[in-house]
Amino acid sequence: MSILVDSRTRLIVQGITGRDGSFHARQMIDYGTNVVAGVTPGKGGTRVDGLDVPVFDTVREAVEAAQANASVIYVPASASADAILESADAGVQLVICITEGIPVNDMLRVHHLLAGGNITIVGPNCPGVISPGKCKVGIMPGFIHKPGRVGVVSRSGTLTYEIVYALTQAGIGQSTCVGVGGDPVIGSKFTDLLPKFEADPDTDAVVLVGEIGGADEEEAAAWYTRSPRRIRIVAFIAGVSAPPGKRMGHAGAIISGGKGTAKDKIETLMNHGIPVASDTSQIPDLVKKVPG
Amino acid sequence: MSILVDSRTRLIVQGITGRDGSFHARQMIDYGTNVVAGVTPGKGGTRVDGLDVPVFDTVREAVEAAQANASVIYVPASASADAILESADAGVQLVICITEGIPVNDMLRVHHLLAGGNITIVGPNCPGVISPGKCKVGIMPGFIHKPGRVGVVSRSGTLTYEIVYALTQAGIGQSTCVGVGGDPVIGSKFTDLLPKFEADPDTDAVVLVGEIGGADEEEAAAWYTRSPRRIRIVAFIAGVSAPPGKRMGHAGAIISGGKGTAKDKIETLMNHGIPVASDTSQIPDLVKKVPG
Amino acid sequence: MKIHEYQARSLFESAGIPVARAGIAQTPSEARAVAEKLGVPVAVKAQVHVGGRGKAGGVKLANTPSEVETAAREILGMKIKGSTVRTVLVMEKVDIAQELYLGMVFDRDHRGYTVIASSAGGIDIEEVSAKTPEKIHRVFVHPVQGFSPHQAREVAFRLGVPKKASLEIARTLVLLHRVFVQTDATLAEINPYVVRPDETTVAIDAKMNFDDNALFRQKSVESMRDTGEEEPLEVEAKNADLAYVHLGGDIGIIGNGAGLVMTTLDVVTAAGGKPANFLDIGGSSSPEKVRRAMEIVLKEPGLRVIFINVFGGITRCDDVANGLVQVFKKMNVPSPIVIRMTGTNVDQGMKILNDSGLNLKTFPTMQAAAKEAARLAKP
Amino acid sequence: MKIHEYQARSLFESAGIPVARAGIAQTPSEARAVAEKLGVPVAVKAQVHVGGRGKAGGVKLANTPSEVETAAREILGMKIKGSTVRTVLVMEKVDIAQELYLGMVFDRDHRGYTVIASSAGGIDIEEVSAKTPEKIHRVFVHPVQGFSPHQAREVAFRLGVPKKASLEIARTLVLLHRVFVQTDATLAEINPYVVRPDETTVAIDAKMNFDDNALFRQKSVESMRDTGEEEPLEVEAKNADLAYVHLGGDIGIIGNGAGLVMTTLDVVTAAGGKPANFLDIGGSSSPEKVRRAMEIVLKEPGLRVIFINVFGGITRCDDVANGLVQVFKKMNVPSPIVIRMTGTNVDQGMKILNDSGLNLKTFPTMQAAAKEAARLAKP
Repeated sequence: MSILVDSRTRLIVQGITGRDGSFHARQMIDYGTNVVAGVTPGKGGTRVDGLDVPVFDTVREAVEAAQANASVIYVPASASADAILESADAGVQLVICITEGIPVNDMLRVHHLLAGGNITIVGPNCPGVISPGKCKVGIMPGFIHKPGRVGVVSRSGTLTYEIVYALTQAGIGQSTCVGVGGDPVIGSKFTDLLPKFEADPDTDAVVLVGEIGGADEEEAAAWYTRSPRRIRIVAFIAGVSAPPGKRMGHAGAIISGGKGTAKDKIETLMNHGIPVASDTSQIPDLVKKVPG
Repeated sequence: MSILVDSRTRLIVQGITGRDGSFHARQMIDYGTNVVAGVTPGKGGTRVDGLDVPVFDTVREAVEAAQANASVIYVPASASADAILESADAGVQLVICITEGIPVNDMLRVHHLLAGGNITIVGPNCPGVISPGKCKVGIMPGFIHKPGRVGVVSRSGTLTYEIVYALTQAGIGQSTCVGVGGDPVIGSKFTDLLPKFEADPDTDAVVLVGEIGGADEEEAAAWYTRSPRRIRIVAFIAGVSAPPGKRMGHAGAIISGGKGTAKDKIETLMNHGIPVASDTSQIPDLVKKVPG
Repeated sequence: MKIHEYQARSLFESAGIPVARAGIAQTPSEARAVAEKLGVPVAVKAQVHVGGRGKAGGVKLANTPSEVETAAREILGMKIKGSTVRTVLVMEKVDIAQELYLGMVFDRDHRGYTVIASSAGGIDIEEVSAKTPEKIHRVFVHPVQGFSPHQAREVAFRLGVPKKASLEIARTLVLLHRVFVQTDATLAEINPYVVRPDETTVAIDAKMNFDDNALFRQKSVESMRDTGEEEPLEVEAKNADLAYVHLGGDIGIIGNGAGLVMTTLDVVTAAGGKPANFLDIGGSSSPEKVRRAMEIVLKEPGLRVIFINVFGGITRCDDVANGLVQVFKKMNVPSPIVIRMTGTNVDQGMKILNDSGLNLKTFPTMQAAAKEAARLAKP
Repeated sequence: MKIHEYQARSLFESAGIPVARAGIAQTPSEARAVAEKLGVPVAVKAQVHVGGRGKAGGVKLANTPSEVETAAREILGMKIKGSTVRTVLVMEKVDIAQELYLGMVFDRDHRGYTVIASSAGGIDIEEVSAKTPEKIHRVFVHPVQGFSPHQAREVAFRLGVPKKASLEIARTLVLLHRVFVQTDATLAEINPYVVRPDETTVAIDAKMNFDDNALFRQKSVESMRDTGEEEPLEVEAKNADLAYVHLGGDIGIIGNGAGLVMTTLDVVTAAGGKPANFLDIGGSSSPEKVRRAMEIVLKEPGLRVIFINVFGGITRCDDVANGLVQVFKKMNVPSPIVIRMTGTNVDQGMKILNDSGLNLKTFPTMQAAAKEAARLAKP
């Protein structure tokens, strides 16, 4: 098994006629993802060169015509919040938003408008979600992954690839890898995803890749010891040497008011019994060694 | 028994230092209502001439100091929606808004912000609520009422007094009389109040006083026949001769797009087995005669 | 509150909605000047609040500047359903591929707003609703959650117009919602909203109504009020804080409380009388309000009787009676007055009125008073 | 994005918040003219983005027009934490009964905003928070439901100021919320907000920060950007769509992906090196971006080594290597370059780099590359 996406995922690509949307639609289809429709307002009824995927003007039409249950978003930042709401209104249960640069106010609105609803949002500003061998939704290179029993949750993109590739090269496969996104307001936090891994009988351990800023890692640590957990967690935190008050690439990666330092996060995780790698190269060994 | 207000009502008067607020606070206290506090922002700690009621700056302070559970609002129209929200935030369970002239957009916001919550709002633009002999909250003359077993719900003010007075003079007492208000967006509609009367063992019948505009009377008729009902209903509709498209005093009393005529309402009520008086003077007899 | 087409058009334009090029004129020569600036052909459109100006000859096409002047001369001063035309809007002639209806209204039943778009534009939306309801597309707008662009697109793509036009329509609907909410409107309509042959779109007509209760915070909207378009007596009543509606009969009606006055009209009508007006002096019955109310009712043309219906509540009937006597002694009231009074201290009140020596007839019931008023009104 | 005090003050003033009378000046004589218009005494305040101007001598009181000129002469041109003062704000001296702090911030933990008011104003809010937290009052603001006047009043009445002042403060908080939301701000602060002896209130300082991601729809905010206040290399990086942070060490860092670059800094630091910067060229690794990145890093003062760390994903390492070689052949790079590459076709990529004849050292692991970079940076 796996979480969020698998062979039953029927995916819509929002923004399929754009440069990124069409390129990654191709990549996802090649990986084996069931891309059932694309949406670009005003381009309904057209075709994208080389793709055998129908294009619609609205998500509702796409859902009705192709029984989609998930959507991935590659539209410009100014239109992304509306694209998420459109998918939610059309009944899509999982929305993965790749787009970077969405205004904070837009994501706050999205979060509160959809809070309490039945929808799972991943991202924005994330590489997406992959259940190796089954379904890839996003922009990550598929080949670095290998099916297995370790989950990955990460606030980063290429750093995740690096860690996943190291796992794969060490013979450790993955159940599902989720990029949660580098923004301060994201749809699914670590604490939203860890319970899903806990409930997945085919995941034994999770690698949690955090970074400076916010308190998501601390919340994850608190979740871990709140009840006895079946899954084991191994963590890595980027930004140990980052200075306070500076935004380190990601909008969410900033130490503000002395809060959200890597040091604090590492301490909190260790205090909750979660081993933290001081170096990405240690992660595969830690995963092997961590007590079950 | 009765509905909404009784001897356990502990009332706050919002706008108690104003002309209407102080006058009606006096009238309510004289009737026997337990007015436990007043609120006027900026006048906290002062006294109102002739009233032995503490005044606070905020509803929260008033609720905490005086364990209030209901509030009546006599503040200007521009501040009324906020006054309702303030009471709701402070945990008041019943808010009765007398004020006339509140913008529609303000009441729409109030309605949707508080929808699904635990609060009952009556009004705005209404005379208030009285459970004769127990508690009077609003601006109606107390002496025209008499304790008894007939409920009254009405979109009007003086017309209600007229009908209540006729009932009283005919020896028919009232359990509770509720002025729901003459605005197009009101807190409690007939269909919110009729179930409360249905659940009150001391109410046998309800006089429903409607008028042109909207569909509240039609909804009430539909409610009446949806299940077998214990209470009997007698209705009166004002505005049989009102022309379409003209606002007849109340903001809500307007026939628009051919909808909301008195003729349609009377027909619908009768079709649902609710006798409709063609003249206010018939109401006491109808109440006596209506089958139980 | 209503405003003129040219005023609504300017609100739409400020909001970013594409509107046809136009200018206003109060004289034929101004109209000619506007047309010369815009270029002919143009439409010359009467600016009145009432509907049906087209059928009344209030809209004319003109192909030359001198035709514009002639058209404006014909329209200015014209009476349309009682409104005199004082202003015309001179508007470019737009090439039309398709006419649509776009609108937004306060939705009382759902306690929110409804955005409406129809592929049948240029005709009355209620007519479309009755005859071809499938051409009307509606979306509910939540007052707190707002209106998202995708909701606008979903409506726009159902209209069967070219894709490019659909995207423009969706944008217009979003802007229409914004101006609606920002101005406390109760209705905003563009009928027709036109798709041109090149698939661009433009608003040809413009209509907005506003919530009177919100005008205190909408000063710029309130400044658009044209009292020349309103019933003079309604304006006078509004200034005196009285609720008044002209009805056209011969029995003047004054009462305290909207429901009571409505019921009074009903009773008078049932007795065979014809109410001249609705006039609510409010829940109280102060002498000052009665005086202002009388002044207004006395201006009703063809008035034969005045019927005053008062419920004495917290204010006692004897006080009310004293107030009435005081007012009537100072006023010259040519019409007979029928008074019905009930409530607190009604007997003392009736006695005061009957003993006043004034030409007042008093009754304890509405029905009896109404019958007498109807009888007195008979020629 | 940050703006100057005088710019935030003008946003507050437009929103209706009472602000102290003031004007800006770029020269001592302009400052004198402003003071003459306002009347002395005045405060002359350096306009810089960095904090701590008071301690640095960037705020001076002046009692006469000539004192104003002197003060302005001293402050203009002054360097405060690396920022050169180019503008001063000349502000009326306000009588103070009490100093407060009013503010609103984006609240990441609760996914909303927090309005903050403190009875201890004029000093750093974090200091108050640490020492006398009971003086700080907070209220959560829901992003969809908004901020109601009664929420503002509840905070204002807790500050222990006269009632009249509390009502003004509540009004200011409502207006502060409005301007915050309308401009996509992430922080708005008035510190101090002053209660005068007559119980009226006024803003003395003004600070606002904005969401960079929302500037596309906040053109008037964006026009307030003062690039003279920003790190020149950060400005250059922003224009090239690169994420860059100056760190001050001697090892230039370039990588693809924020997390990977942050980790690279960590590894270099752990190896005893001092990163000169953070520079993320994004998820891809196009030759053009590498070239722009190199141009920026080469401007770092005291640069000794450049460390490039690339993960080849969908883009293959051999393509990346070809791009790098192409760039370096055209550029004159005086510093040694350490490259670590992993991912797709890493072996072919490494071979291309090693065979290029350029002064490049390649490593398969971050750790090894970092050690080499640290070693090369040793003087």
